[in-house]
Amino acid sequence: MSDHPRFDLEELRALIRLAAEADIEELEVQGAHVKVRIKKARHAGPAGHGGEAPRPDAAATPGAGGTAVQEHRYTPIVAPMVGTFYRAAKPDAAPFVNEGDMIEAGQIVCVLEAMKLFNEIPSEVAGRIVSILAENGAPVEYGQPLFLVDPSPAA
Amino acid sequence: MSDHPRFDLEELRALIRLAAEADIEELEVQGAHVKVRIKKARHAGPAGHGGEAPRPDAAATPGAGGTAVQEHRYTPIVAPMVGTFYRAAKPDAAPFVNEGDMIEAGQIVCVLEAMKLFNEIPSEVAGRIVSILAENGAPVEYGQPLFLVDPSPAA
Amino acid sequence: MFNKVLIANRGEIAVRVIRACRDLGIRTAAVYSEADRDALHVRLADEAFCIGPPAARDSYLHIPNIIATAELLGADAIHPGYGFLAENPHFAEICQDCKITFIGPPPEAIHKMGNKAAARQMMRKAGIPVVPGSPGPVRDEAAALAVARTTGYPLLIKAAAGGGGRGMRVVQSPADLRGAFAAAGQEAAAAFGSAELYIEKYLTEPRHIEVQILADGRGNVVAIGERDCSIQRRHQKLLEESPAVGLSPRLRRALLRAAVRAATVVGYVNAGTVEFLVEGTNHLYFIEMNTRIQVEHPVTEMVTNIDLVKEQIKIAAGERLSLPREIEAHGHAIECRINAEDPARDFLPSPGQITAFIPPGGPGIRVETHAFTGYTIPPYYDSLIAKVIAWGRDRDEAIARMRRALGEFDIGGIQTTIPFHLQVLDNAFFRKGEVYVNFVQRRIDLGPAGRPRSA
Amino acid sequence: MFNKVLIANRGEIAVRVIRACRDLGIRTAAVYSEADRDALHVRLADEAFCIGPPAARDSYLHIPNIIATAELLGADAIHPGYGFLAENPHFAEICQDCKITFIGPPPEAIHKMGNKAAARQMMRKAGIPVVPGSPGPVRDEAAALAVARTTGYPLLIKAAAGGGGRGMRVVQSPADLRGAFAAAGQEAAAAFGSAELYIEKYLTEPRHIEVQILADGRGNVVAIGERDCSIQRRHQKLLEESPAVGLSPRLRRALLRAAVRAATVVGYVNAGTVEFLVEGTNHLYFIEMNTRIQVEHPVTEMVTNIDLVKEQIKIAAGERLSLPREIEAHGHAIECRINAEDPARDFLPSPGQITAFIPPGGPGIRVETHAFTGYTIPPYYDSLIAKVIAWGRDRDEAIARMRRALGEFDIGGIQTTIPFHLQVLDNAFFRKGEVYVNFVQRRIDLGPAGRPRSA
Repeated sequence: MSDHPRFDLEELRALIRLAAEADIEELEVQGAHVKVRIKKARHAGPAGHGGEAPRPDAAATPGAGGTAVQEHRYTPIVAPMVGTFYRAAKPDAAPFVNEGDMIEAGQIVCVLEAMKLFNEIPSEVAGRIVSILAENGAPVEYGQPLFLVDPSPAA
Repeated sequence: MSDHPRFDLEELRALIRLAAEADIEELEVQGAHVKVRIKKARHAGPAGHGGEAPRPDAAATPGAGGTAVQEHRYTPIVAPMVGTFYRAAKPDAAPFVNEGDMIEAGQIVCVLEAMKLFNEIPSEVAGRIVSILAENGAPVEYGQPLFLVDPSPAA
Repeated sequence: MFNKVLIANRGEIAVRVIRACRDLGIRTAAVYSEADRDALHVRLADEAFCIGPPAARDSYLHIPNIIATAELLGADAIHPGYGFLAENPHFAEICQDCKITFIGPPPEAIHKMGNKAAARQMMRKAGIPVVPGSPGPVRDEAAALAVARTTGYPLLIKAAAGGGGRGMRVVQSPADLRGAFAAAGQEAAAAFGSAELYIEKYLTEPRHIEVQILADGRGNVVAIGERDCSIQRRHQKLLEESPAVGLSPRLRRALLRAAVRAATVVGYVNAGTVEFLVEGTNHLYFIEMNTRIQVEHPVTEMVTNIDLVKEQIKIAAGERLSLPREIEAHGHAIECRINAEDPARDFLPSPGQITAFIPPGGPGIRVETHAFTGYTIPPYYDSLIAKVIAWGRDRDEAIARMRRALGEFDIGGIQTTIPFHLQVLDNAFFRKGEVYVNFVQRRIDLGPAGRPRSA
Repeated sequence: MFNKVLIANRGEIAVRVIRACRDLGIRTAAVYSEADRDALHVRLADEAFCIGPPAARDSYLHIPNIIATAELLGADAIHPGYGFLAENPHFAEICQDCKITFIGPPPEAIHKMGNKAAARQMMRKAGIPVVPGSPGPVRDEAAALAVARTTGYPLLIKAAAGGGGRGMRVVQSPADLRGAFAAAGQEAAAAFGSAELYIEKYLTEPRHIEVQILADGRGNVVAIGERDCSIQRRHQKLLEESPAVGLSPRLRRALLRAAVRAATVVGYVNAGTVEFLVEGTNHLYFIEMNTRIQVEHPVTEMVTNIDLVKEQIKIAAGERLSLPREIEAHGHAIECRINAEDPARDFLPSPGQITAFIPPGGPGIRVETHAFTGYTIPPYYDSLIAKVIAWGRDRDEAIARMRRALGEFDIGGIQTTIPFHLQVLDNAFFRKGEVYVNFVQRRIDLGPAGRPRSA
């Protein structure tokens, strides 16, 4: 447009977002032609704005809560195919696994029925079944989490 | 567009909106010719956010910063109507004002011709004409900046 | 043909006119208020000029700035759209004086049809039935009582200069007449600058049916089919269709003939709409003529394949109408006006930013809109944000397609009238074609049921 | 009628099929890959089920997951759209075995038309002209040279199992034949798993004209008009129109008759397209039959007002065709395929996020798209992001409307084929209707001129 240094709004917006997400108070950027300084507001009250801007600061605060970090280590066993989820090989048989069970990698945890075929589904991880996420007899999508596994339980 | 350092109202408006939407308190942008600092008003209550941007608080912050306030004191004289911009009363007459001229509030600075009528346009501010933003004989929109005035020149 | 047309309007109709100009190879100049800087009509036009602050009286109604813009940009014609200056005879005259073609009827025709009472008298003299009532403006309560003796009760008090339901009252008995008359007069004076009122017989379940006409000023006046606009709320049209369902061929012919006669009598040129109330299977009554393009013109376009805005421009440029005398309608078309209003809260305006906007598409669907993702609806103007028009080989197919289109129309950030329309489309009486001007009041529950439902 | 239809596809055609189901009051189940989680067809369907990772072979081509999903969700029919499994006779058979209706032709018809060389032989036996060439697959170079003596040069080598230009070579002389034959065979083997080739006379300036047919399996086979798809680039259609401009009524009748005959011979049921090359004003040659709905089906819908996808579903549900034997086309329709490709850089795919998306609207414009503001085009599938269809009372009006629509179509963040289409629409030869399959190559400069211009 012109050869004058223009304020690039897109860049500014990106900078502001950066500042907001990084949870910093002041950001100063100086180029050949442009100098930008961003200073964040300190709100005492609740965060509630209409827009998008900064994330709830608590989420990014690392040392905040012990239990929150725990959850993240759980690994899901997901459906590798579309099918009906069965916890047991037959209607009257015992379930392959129950909550709290220790499993090994390669151990069958359920069957998925598709097109009249029963497909045994092995776990890819070892650990303890923390929870069973799908209901017996329910249709499951590709990639749907079926079990939550704690791969390093206090053994 | 022109080789005058233009004070782009659109850009300024966008900057203010940006500052208002993002959760920041101060925004300072400095280019080769222009330096803008926007500081958000601290309202006690949550009242303010409806969507309309806040007024340029920087302009309303009098004793805030030394140099930053400087540039922001330029005031545009805008077209109060649609018309053809003429710097002189007649083609062979001298222009009402030139760059560098001191003007008083109420002084005629140009005429706008519309529907065969010549409308004399007075300045609403006193000061020095810093730059003339419209070309002689050019059609101007409503609200288009015609002159930039420094209201408190070193007299 | 014109070189450049200035569009003295905003919103979807400004976009619509730009499209017609494009199709004709004419350059376009948009005007806009400071509130419409980012509007679609500003983006789409070849040029755009800011003409004033947000308030319409200082921008879209500001004649000097609009005329000056036309002159500055070298526009040789102005299309006024609807609303704003479209039915202002003074504006049409000024255009004439400035040698700018006003794309619309001559000022005299606008003027004659603008005074509703005078128009009624003129039509009655021309042999077109009007709703029984006062022959002209009614001076005072005494005169009103005298007229009421000939019309009977219930009767309707209307503002002579009015429209859109303001200055209007239904009166059930002589006892109510006095108060209603005074109140309507005040309202009319406030809204239109004239307290003149007239009185009409109140029809119980009339349908609102209007006829689109085109006249080229060379003796050709053609009726382009009818529209049923009975689905109204407080005299505001919400859903329109063409053809009018269940109309006998005889009554339809009578309507078209009356419309052509009305236009001829008033020396009409360009596109116009003659509005009638229809009672039962035999009775038609002229109510008024709108001397401009209507919001609901697309339903007529869909069943006739005539581009009415293109025809307006061609007529204004002096071209002869090249349409057959008898226009055949094919299929059925319905239009739903999507307003930024909350039907669950008494149609409260819902301006603000549109955070998501995915318009419907597919077979039989046409969308007229100026909205887009990220667009902020300014609070200064009307609340129409989109018109969805569905065409089908028959009314059932048009309804099915409209339901599908409204069901998939994704508008985020604001409330719209879509849930209301879905409710109408699902109503058994509507589906049977039993419509009349108080349909919404009688048949549609606007309580919490008006809230969005899954289609 | 079906209770629930599963749509085994994605993109605009999945949206298109959902719309047809809605119009018929049928529930819809979408399937999607992990790359399409936020896709429009997922949002619009009544239900949606993830069937695999992004790669098509593991999701949209993964028959067990698709069939399992149909069974799990209780879908009684599957619509395959186009591409993916649409012309896979094995898939159609499995559907049959699983008691799920495949909305398309019987597996045998797909199979018979799938082998292009065999289809050609069958058609020739049925008295339909085919391009002179080898009666069947050509074994080796010696056999190729023998065939060439009957067809003359230039000639065309084609993959028997192929399509879309792969495994295809134009040969100018006997000297070139040997190398071209080997290269085409390798390419065919790599692309289609079969190195079988056949040879055809190369037609110099033929037009690609195809006929839409509908057959209900009860003896009714109807030709629904023709489409000219000559505007191609590397055998990929880019712009299609109906009717084919300048076609003599005699040749048109011959095309429609040949198409009906082709469908009848193969025992065809449902919607299909018989493709021909047309040379001069008299010669038509069958090239292949596509046993599915085509990308370009909307141009036929616009000039006939027949919803072809609805007809597909109704036929599959066992309904009898309720169309007249002779379908009359009214007006003219053009479709432009808007691909996420950069015409200025040799049509390089341009996937990514669409930052702005304002589709065109107004009279005569229909848009078929699955894109919206904020949508990210995954790099795994084809680059079609929208189809714009313009209808006009004549070809000139359709062209004017298409130019207007493409001019206002605002797509941000990616490159599209819109500038290419505007260039075609402005080309004087195109405007005169002088189109043929090498039109783009000969008449359109795809250099820097292919960059966006102001419309």
